[in-house]
Amino acid sequence: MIISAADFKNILLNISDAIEKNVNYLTELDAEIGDGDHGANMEKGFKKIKQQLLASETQDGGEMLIIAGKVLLNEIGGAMGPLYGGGLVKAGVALKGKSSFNKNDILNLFASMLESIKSLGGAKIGDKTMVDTLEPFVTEYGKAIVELELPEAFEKALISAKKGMLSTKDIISRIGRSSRLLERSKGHLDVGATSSYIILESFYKSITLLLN
Amino acid sequence: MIISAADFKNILLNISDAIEKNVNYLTELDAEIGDGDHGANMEKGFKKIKQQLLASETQDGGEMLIIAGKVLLNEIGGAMGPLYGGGLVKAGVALKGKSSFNKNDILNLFASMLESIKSLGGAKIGDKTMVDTLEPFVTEYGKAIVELELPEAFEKALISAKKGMLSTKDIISRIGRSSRLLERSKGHLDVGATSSYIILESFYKSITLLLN
Amino acid sequence: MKKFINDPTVVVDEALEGYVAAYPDSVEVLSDARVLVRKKDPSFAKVGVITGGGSGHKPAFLGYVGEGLCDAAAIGEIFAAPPAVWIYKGIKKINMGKGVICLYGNFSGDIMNFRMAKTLAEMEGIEVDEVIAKDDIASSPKDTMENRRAVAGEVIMWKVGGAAAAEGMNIKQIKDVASRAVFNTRSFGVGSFPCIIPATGKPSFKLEDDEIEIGIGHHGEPGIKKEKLKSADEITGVLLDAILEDLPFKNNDTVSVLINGLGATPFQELYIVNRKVTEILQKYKINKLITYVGEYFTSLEMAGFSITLTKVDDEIARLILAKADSPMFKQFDLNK
Amino acid sequence: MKKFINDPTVVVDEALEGYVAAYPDSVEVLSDARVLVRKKDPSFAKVGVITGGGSGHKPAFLGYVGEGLCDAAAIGEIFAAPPAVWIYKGIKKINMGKGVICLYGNFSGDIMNFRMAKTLAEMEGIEVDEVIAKDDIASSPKDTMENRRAVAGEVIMWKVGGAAAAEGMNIKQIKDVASRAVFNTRSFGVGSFPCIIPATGKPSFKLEDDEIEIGIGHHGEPGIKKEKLKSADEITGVLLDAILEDLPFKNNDTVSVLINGLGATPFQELYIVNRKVTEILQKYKINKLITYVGEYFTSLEMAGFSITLTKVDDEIARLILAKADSPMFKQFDLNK
Ligand SMILES: Nc1ncnc2c1ncn2[C@@H]1O[C@H](COP(=O)(O)OP(=O)(O)O)[C@@H](O)[C@H]1O
Ligand SMILES: Nc1ncnc2c1ncn2[C@@H]1O[C@H](COP(=O)(O)OP(=O)(O)O)[C@@H](O)[C@H]1O
Ligand SMILES: [Mg+2]
Ligand SMILES: [Mg+2]
Ligand SMILES: [Mg+2]
Ligand SMILES: [Mg+2]
Repeated sequence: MIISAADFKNILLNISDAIEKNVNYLTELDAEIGDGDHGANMEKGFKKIKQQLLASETQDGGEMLIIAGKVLLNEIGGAMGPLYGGGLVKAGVALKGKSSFNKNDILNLFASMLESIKSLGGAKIGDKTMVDTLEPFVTEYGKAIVELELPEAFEKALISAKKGMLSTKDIISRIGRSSRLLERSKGHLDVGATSSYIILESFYKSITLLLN
Repeated sequence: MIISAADFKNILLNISDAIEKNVNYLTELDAEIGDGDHGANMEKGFKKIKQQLLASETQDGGEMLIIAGKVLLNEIGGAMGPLYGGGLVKAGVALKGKSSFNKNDILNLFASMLESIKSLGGAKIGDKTMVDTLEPFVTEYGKAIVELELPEAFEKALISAKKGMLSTKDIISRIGRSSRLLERSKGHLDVGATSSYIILESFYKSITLLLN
Repeated sequence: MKKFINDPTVVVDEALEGYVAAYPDSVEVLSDARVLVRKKDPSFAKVGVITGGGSGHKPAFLGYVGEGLCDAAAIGEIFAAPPAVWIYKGIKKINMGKGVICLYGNFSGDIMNFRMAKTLAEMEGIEVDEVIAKDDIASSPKDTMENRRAVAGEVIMWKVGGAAAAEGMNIKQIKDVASRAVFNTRSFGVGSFPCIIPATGKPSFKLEDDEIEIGIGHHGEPGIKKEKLKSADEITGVLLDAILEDLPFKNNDTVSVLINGLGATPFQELYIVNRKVTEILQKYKINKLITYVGEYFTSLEMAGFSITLTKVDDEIARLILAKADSPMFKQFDLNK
Repeated sequence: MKKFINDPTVVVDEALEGYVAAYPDSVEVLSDARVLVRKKDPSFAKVGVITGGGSGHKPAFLGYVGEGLCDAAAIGEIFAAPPAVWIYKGIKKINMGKGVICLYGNFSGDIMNFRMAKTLAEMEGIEVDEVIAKDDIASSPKDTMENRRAVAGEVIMWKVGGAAAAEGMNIKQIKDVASRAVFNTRSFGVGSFPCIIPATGKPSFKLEDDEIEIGIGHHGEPGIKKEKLKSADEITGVLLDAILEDLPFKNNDTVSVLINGLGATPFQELYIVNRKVTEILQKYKINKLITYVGEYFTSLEMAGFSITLTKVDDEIARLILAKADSPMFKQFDLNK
């Protein structure tokens, strides 16, 4: 499977819609052990990403990612600005110049993003952050594409991502706001892990739609 | 009927108790169209009056009134300090030196008090203040003692006082905090008129107890 | 009621103790009356300035005892005027032979106690005069403006009267200029949540979840009407239009602006209000001398705000811009 | 939610507009980034001081842009760190060739954005360094105090760092003394009512009618434990004992005291707290350099307060007592 630039843009636009649909859920999750703003932050960011992507005529998928990342870096702030924003810019730089994407490019995208997030935020698996969703995804996807096609590999990796996201429920947070709660952070999903999963899941749904 | 100094002191002490019993009622009334502090003010004042009277050995009823008035003037503030306090001091000055009281002395007491309240606060009947209770009382009592004994005259005057107090319910306030409400002050009893009635009523109850 | 207090009956005393403990070099309390006075004497004998009133309005009244402001404040119980004898003792303490001016708000309890205090002081040969703030346009129509109660406009009266005394004006001059400031000051406010009086533990008034009270008083006294909550811009428009009409304020007038939070309203909202106030004043070509935004005269934890405009002439402007230094109101000399 | 706002999504912008409208001679906003900067340049080229963070903490952060304090503040959304690019633009604006020091609080969002901004600025040859406040003892045990979040102690960091820059110290000297102030600062707070974030309209946490949260964070983050409401003296004792033990503060130490209201708690209650703080410090023979009581770092309309103690040496004392002049934090020079 090869994703065209136009389809790639749609994938990104669909992610914006998926975030918007889940704003309240994200807000509630963040309110449990954080400060309750994750939903609003993400909504604000991804609405602007949508606007800017729709206004852009670029056929360069890397540029699309940079546009999206810069929106977050320039306007959103919070933890999400540098983490998602820096991650998207990094992924965009990695894919710069490409107007179609095979399964390896998609690995490159998420691996670059993960690397940026880990190096900036310093989180490791088990710290109760988005890394708990993204790292299992990248690891599993990297293994899976050796034998499987993009959609099947993505599906398999998404299952690992979901497991990772769900695992954050039982973890005592070690990073970010919620880490201040110590034991009291247990029993709640991490909101960043959740929004990362929503992004991956939306990506996957868009792919399956492309297949039909 | 002649009231002795000891009985007079008890009358004053009973008034303190009557005020204490009605603190919540006075607070609620004041909250409706005032600032909700009349109960607390009166309680604070009359508790101290009780203490000071119990600590004093004076047999001079005028002095007792001055003691009570000074407590309010020195410690209570609000509208009640100068109105009730100044009134009690004025009444005390009028009765200075007396250790027993006939019906004329009681007229002198309340008339002096009323005069002080009216001249300081500038209220007239119908302004929705304590004057609406006290002035009908003094007028009626003054008339009644020409033919009746103290208790009977007091009883008759108390009925006028009650009518006066109740009349404040339909009045649009023209003085004090509640006057700012214009029409909205209608439909609520005036709290100062009410505390004045409580004082008179307690006075009357003490007299009837003396008779038995 | 969830308050950080000990015994509700000594809230005012304990808060005063804590205030003096915070600023022991600036202020002290008289030994035999609950009156806060400046600790350092002014550099020359000037007219003494005293204020006072009920508690629960922090930083009023005690926060305005300082250089270029008041020399003393008599501190009543929550929302109740201080006793006459205390005020009298305060007057005696701050009299430097030039007399004392009483600057307070139009509440009958305060009037009666200040007037009795004045009588007591005059009997001892102390010259005493008074100016009474009556800035709240919601509390009485213009034809009976003498009945209006005071709200945050008192702050402007203290600023002007206090600076006038600090300049060395005599009692009559101070009375003149402070009266003129009062006469040219208009306030109008709105409330959205009640305060809770510690002694009773009960809310001072009730409002529905989407209701506000236009023209609320500083003790939770009901205002002109209850209304549905509107946008900040709309509410500001309603309040400011009424204020502008009342004096009236006109093109090319210069005004000081005071946006006062009642206690629980976040500063952020006060600035949103000021944004609209600025816009409207620009529309009418009214100049701003200075803007105060913050909590200058609160009502415990009541939510809401008021807008106060004072039309200034050159003299009032100079006095408003003069230096002031109390623990809670500091202003560098802006006339330089 | 009963707030005096227009559109919840532009609350921060409109409040900032209203702030600048109130103090147009003191501050302005950059044209291409939400960064508030001092309008008047300092009289000589000095190290620039920048802070920033989420909104909803008025007077922080914007109220601390002024003489002897910060030169700029990057303003994030309610409770969210400002974007890196804004901070970077602020740094560029206030750099006078002597470099810029970033003074902010220990929140991961702020750290990541400030660090990215630092990288961007360093790439252009601007010297940038940082000091991060971590004063809240409730947020992590002493052996992991590097993880502690910042609360009102940031104010002391700004006061010290800002005065150091105003004195003409170089970036390393400022970093040293501000770090020492941070290291010697301890805070501990309590919350009794939540705040409501305008964007969501929901309370930031839940408490029973008689419950308080010991160790609450400045964004409503849960603290150490929920407890039944106690007397002001008892709560103050619990908070202050923990603070005194943590550094530890000892006999004959000199400290600055900051009692900070979170927004809705009446000043009166803060003074009742200060009364007890003073008593306890006297018991331990700890000297007070200066006491600040008021709202220095709020959390919208949250109710509650925090106590902050800073152990001072001669240099820190001098810097704390130095002149400061921002629209919301004015202090006459107390070293004279
Ligand atoms: N250092 C970090 N590394 C990775 N992820 C982080 C880090 N800090 C925070 N996060 C993620 O950010 C999420 C919170 O995002 P958000 O609520 O938008 O920011 P904030 O915590 O500033 O309010 C957390 O759930 C966590 O997944
Ligand atoms: N000028 C006045 N003359 C007579 N009575 C007055 C006057 N002003 C107030 N009052 C009385 O005082 C009562 C209110 O008392 P209180 O609540 O203790 O004082 P405040 O109004 O200062 O809170 C009113 O109900 C009214 O009867
Ligand atoms: Mg969050
Ligand atoms: Mg009352
Ligand atoms: Mg009262
Ligand atoms: Mg946040």
